[in-house]
Amino acid sequence: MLTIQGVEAGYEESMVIRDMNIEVKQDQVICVMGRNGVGKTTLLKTIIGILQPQKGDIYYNSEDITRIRPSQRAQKGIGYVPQGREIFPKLSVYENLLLGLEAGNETKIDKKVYEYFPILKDFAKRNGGDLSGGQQQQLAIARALVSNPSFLLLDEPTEGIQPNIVQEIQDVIVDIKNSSHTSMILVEQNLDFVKSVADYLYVIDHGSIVYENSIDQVDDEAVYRYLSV
Amino acid sequence: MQNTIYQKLWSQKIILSVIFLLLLLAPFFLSDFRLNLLGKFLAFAILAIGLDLLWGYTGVLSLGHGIFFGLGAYCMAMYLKLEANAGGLPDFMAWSGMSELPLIWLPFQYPIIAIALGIIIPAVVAFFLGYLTFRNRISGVYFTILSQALVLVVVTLFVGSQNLTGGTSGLTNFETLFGFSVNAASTQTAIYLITVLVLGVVFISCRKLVKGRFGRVLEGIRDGENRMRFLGYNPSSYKTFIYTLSAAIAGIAGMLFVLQVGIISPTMIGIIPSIEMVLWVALGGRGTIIGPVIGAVFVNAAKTGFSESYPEYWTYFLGLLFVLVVVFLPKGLTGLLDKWKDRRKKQDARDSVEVEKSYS
Amino acid sequence: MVFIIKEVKGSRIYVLLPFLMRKGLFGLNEIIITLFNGLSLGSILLVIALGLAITFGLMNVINMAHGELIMVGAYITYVIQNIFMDYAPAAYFDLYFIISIPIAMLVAAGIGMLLEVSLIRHLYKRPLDSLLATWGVGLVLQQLARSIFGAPNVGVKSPSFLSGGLSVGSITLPYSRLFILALSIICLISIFYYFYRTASGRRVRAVMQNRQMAECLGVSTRKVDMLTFAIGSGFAGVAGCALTLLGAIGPTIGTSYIIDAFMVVVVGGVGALFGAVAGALGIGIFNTIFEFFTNATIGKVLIFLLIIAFLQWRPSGLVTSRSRSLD
Amino acid sequence: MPETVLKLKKVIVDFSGFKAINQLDFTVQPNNVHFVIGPNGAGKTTLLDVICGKTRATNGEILLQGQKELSKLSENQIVHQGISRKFQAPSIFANLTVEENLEIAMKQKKNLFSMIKAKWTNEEKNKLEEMLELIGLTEERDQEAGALAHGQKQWLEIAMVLMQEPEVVLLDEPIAGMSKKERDKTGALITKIAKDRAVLIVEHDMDFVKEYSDIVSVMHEGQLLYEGTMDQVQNDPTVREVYLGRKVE
Amino acid sequence: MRKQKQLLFLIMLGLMAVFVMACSAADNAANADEPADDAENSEEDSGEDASNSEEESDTIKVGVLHSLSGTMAISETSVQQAELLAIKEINENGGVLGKQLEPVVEDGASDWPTFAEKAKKLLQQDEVATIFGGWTSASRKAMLPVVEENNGLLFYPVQYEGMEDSPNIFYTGAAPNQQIVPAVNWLLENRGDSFFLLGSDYVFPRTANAAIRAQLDAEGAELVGEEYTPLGHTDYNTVIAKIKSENPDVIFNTLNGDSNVAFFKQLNDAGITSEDITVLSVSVAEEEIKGIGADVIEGHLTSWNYYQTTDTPENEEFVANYKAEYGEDSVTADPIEAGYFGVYLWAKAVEEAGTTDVDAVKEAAKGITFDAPNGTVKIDGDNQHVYKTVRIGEVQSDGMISELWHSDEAIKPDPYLEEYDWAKELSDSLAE
Repeated sequence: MLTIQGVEAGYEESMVIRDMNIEVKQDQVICVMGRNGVGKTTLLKTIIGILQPQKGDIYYNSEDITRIRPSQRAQKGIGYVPQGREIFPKLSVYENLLLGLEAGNETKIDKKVYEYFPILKDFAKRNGGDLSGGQQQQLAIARALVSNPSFLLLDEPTEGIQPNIVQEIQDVIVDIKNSSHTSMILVEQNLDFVKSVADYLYVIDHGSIVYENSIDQVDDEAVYRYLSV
Repeated sequence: MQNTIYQKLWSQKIILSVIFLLLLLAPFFLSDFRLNLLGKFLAFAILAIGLDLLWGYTGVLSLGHGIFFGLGAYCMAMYLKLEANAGGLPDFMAWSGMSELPLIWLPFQYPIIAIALGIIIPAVVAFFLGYLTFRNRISGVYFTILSQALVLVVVTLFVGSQNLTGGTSGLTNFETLFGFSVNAASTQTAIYLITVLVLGVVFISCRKLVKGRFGRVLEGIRDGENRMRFLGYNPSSYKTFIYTLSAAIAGIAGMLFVLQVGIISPTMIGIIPSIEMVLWVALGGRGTIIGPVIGAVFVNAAKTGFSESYPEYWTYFLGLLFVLVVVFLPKGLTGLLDKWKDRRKKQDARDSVEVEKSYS
Repeated sequence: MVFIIKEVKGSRIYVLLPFLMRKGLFGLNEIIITLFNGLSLGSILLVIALGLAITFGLMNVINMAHGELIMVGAYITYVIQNIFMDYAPAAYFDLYFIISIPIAMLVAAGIGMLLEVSLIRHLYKRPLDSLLATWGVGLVLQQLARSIFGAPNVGVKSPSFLSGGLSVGSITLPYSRLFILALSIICLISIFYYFYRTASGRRVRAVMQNRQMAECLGVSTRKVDMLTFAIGSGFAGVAGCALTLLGAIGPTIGTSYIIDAFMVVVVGGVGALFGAVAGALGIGIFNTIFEFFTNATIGKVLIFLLIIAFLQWRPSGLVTSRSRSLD
Repeated sequence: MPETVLKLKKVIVDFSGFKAINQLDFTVQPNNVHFVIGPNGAGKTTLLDVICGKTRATNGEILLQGQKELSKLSENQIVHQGISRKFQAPSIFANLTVEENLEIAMKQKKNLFSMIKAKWTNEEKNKLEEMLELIGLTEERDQEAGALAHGQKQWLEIAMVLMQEPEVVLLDEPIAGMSKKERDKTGALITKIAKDRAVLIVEHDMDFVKEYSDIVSVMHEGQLLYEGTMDQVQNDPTVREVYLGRKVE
Repeated sequence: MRKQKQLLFLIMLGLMAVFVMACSAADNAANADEPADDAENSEEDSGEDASNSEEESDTIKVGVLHSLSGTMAISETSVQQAELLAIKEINENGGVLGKQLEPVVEDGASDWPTFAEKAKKLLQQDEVATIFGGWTSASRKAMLPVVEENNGLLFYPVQYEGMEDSPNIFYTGAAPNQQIVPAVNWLLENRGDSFFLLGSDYVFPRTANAAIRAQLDAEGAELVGEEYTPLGHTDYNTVIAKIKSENPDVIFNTLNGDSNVAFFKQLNDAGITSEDITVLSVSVAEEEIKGIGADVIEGHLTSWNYYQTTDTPENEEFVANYKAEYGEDSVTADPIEAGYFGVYLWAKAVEEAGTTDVDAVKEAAKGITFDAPNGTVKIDGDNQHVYKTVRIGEVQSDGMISELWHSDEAIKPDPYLEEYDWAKELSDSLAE
């Protein structure tokens, strides 16, 4: 479904990721792990198109999307939940959700989104910027879901938010995996959660893949070596 | 490496000296009228150098340099006007109801004071505006618009206080300068030569200023004002200084302008001329000292040429020129020259570079 | 000579004294008139500045050709008036003005769009350069108007329903002023409606707040930029239409308003529509008061000095909003 | 020489309600390579910001050499007190040559008029040569800095920091985006410069921290979580917990 | 990418070529006396051809210098057209001294230093026999030292504030005593004696109003207010408020250009019609009325020497010719007419003198007469102004002005108002 071939990308001259090869199949959930600053976010930014790779190609449904704009990628069904939420602070919660429809695949906000995150209905008229970090994260995920994407990029959805919401979010991600045909690339730090949702795991260090395996064969110690201090 | 740089400087020096010499010899092969025009262009070139110090090197765009030019010009014109009236009341004062010379005109009876004030007044005005804005870290677009508002204030004041400034008509009808007839061909040639010399002096001293460590600091402020703070500099004081300096240079240019054109009026210092001044720098090439000189002479020659040949259509040319230069030649004519030079150099070096790249 | 000086001063006192003595400084009528005039001037400034508040305020593009887009609006009104004169029955003549407002808006918006696509789009990262380039465009547009319509001013006959005024006691409030006041309110409401109640406006706000994220959600930021610029330009056209009620219509009409408009936006705070409203009214009222007690020249100088002093106090304008596009 | 070169006392940085740094006490000892690590949003970069004056402390004191209070000084004054900072993104001046970059960074009187008069002294020239030698850019001295490779830019910026002869050097992710070889070279450079001064570094790369650190501070939610040698840090359970997922079991 | 750059390069090259051409044209002109350039120049447009020196040519060059761009283009282009029309007519009738006139057109660009530069260029470079040009006093004052220094000639076609008589300028517009003084007299007799003076803030209104004040004082009339607004001012609400509270019988209007449009529109909107307060304007002619809109200015007064409706056979022909040349919609007006007959006056003086030599022409011009559209005009030998008939007119709904009153004969120009006792102090102070 998504193929990343020999991608090299970064900021100006500094390459953050090098020779990246990743393959995501239909309905598959891929997890990417690694410490801060190893290139996980750069990888997702390259997939959605914020960054142009210096080398390599990205194929989506066997179509080369390396050179098209992020908005076009979104219209092809790629949803993106960025690190730091990036919700629109001066738009209401409802408006933020409506913007999720811009990808053009749906015309109405799916009720399911409110089932996942009932708080968004209660706070519909509040400004996005007034929500707490955890609520913003829920909004960011909901915003990506309303367009019913066939491919979802999730960048550390549980980072820096209160534990009860972490649990809710994790439950939602598991439910998406189980109930819909959405493929995912999930960047996460928590191995236990990764194991509960992913089909396949990549570990990145210094911009390259240093470990990869199918989730049932993952060697915890090997992973910890790359994650811990 | 060192060697080639010296060679480069050497050849540059030769070219510049030749140009300078040609300018000095111009009275021999140009008619009085053309010489006068050229002199005017060179006065503009002086202003352009100052404006480029501010914009090209320090990154501050002023759309209000017309007023500094004007302040200098008015200072000189006031002296000339008093000289023409032999101590009597200038005509416009009489018909706007003054009976004696107003206080602020008194110092301008003395040429030395008039010339000094022609430099000091623009500098002081610039210092205050610069100090007040840069101190508050108002920069970029804000400063640019403020500088434009300043033009409006000054022009409105100049037009409004007719009894002091001659209103819209400005100051004109001069007769003598140090006892010589201002309009006589010989005086004009002398003024032309003075203009060339002043241009030379301004050129060399500004070049010296920017080629040294000071120039590096200015470029640093242009490219990263905040970074300079973390290197221990206070950009506000540098910006204020350069703004003041360029205003003083504009004042000098204004004085030379009046001597050669014989009139200064608010139309010459308003918004439109102020923007045109920026065009000279943009077209010549900002961030170099020779660029603005080329730009000022080139644009004004083109303007004169166009308007003489196509009086009805020349504004089209000017407008299009503006657009094309900004879009396609952000570095101006000198940038174009550099590009050619670079391309030739690169051609030579291409093979070796490619080999290197494949290994890195 | 003494004689004239006396008279000059005498005339000044002449103008002021009757107010102070005959009716008293704080006569109710004077207060009402001054307030109304200030409000009216403010609404004119607002109509002129609204377009800029969008292109300069929201997009951070300094469009020096904005004044010429105002000129386009004014000439469109003239053209439509002429068409009505030649082809429409006399009874319907007055309708021309109502019709020219949307047409002026569309034409100016079209030119704005063209400008964005061909020129400004390439200069977003060089705001000062876009200032210079658009100034060149303005110059060309001005000369174009001169070539098409001739150098002299052209006349637009105000529709009959806007001539005269509303009498309130001894005060007359001109209909044209009231109309512009209403127009500025309508423009404000429609801008508000567009930005806050339509999908397209929502996209614009999203792009201005977080360009990258909006793009990632499938919003074509290029289209939004183009549209936003076109809308800002369109309001310049509306302003041009309104100005035909008040003053001359000639090739240089734009230049006489453009700096005022920029000052309104700067005072109001770049990136804040509400600020533009406050800025316009503030400048309008202060200008009227200054002019009332001095004269037009001194009034103008005072208002500019006030603005510079004001910016010392609030360097980024009345309403500061951090929009991403300015970072 | 006093024991502590830099001392933060109960520093708070409040971004409209959000406390990026909360009641932080922090000390830096001379001649130490002092790393700061921690998860995203822990306040590491804010710590550097508040020391160098980019961000104002809402509360608290920052003392250099035990007596100089920095928190009220402007950015450029802090530099003259002896604190120099390298930012995360390379912020050299791309249009100036390598030599010119070092020239303006050099410790000297940086007010307007001394700068106009400024001329190269022999001492300064020697210092420049030394520095070029140290970062290995002698060959590239006349090249425009914008044309350098990424690693070279970072070294140039470190050199610019050193040219100011600071007592405390602040480095923000100096090895981000570097190749292995470049990382090693940078590490060696840092060890070398720490001989004469304190170096405070924010870094994510644990291998690098392990190899070159004298002392490591772990920050979490605007506070100091743990401080010690890298070995101690790695064996501390709270640190592990913070790093390996925040779901506290 | 590369293609784009090539295209760009070509465009730039083309531009530069245009430049070089323009500049070399200018340079050729610079070397006018070198015969080597002639061959090249003869290929150029004859209008620009600057190199033929007078002896060998069968044409006489005359300069036409008005603002074709900038704010003043609004008014000046029509005058320029009238002058070109006169030149064309003269050429069709065999020219002057048997030679064709060759107009050299320049753009003063509404910028006074440019007027000085272009005047210098016309006199020194093109060696024109005379210049027809200028509108604002400022432009005239800018050209004055140039024509005096180079002993050239300037025909200046617009009414102005007086207080000037340059030996090198012929003033074909009205002096104050041919427009303002009679207008004040007429108003005092017919419309009332409380006056409000409104003008743009520059030399003409300031000086004119100084004279009016003296005149009103002498006549015992009342001056209730005096206001000046910056040139180009567009908001007259506050001024109108002041006028309303003073409630004068008459507003004497010396506003210039665009401001008139704003003033009259806003005055009308304020509900003040000509029935309430009469406005007499001295800078509003038929052409300005087109821009103001006849409906808002209808019934107000003007004071000029000529209207399109002036009933003379010469005018009938002039209007017909002007419309034939510049379109049915175009109108004639006083400055247009003054520009037009100025050319004829000059041509007549040259014929009289038998040469284009400036001193000879000046001598010959003394007392010369011409049947202009406004009636017979005569050059005053002393001050080089012309005798003109004064006409007070009222604006009609069709934008034309109908004459209410005219002076019995052409009035002798008196730029310093020496004839009037009340102006003695004024003119004395200026004459020194």
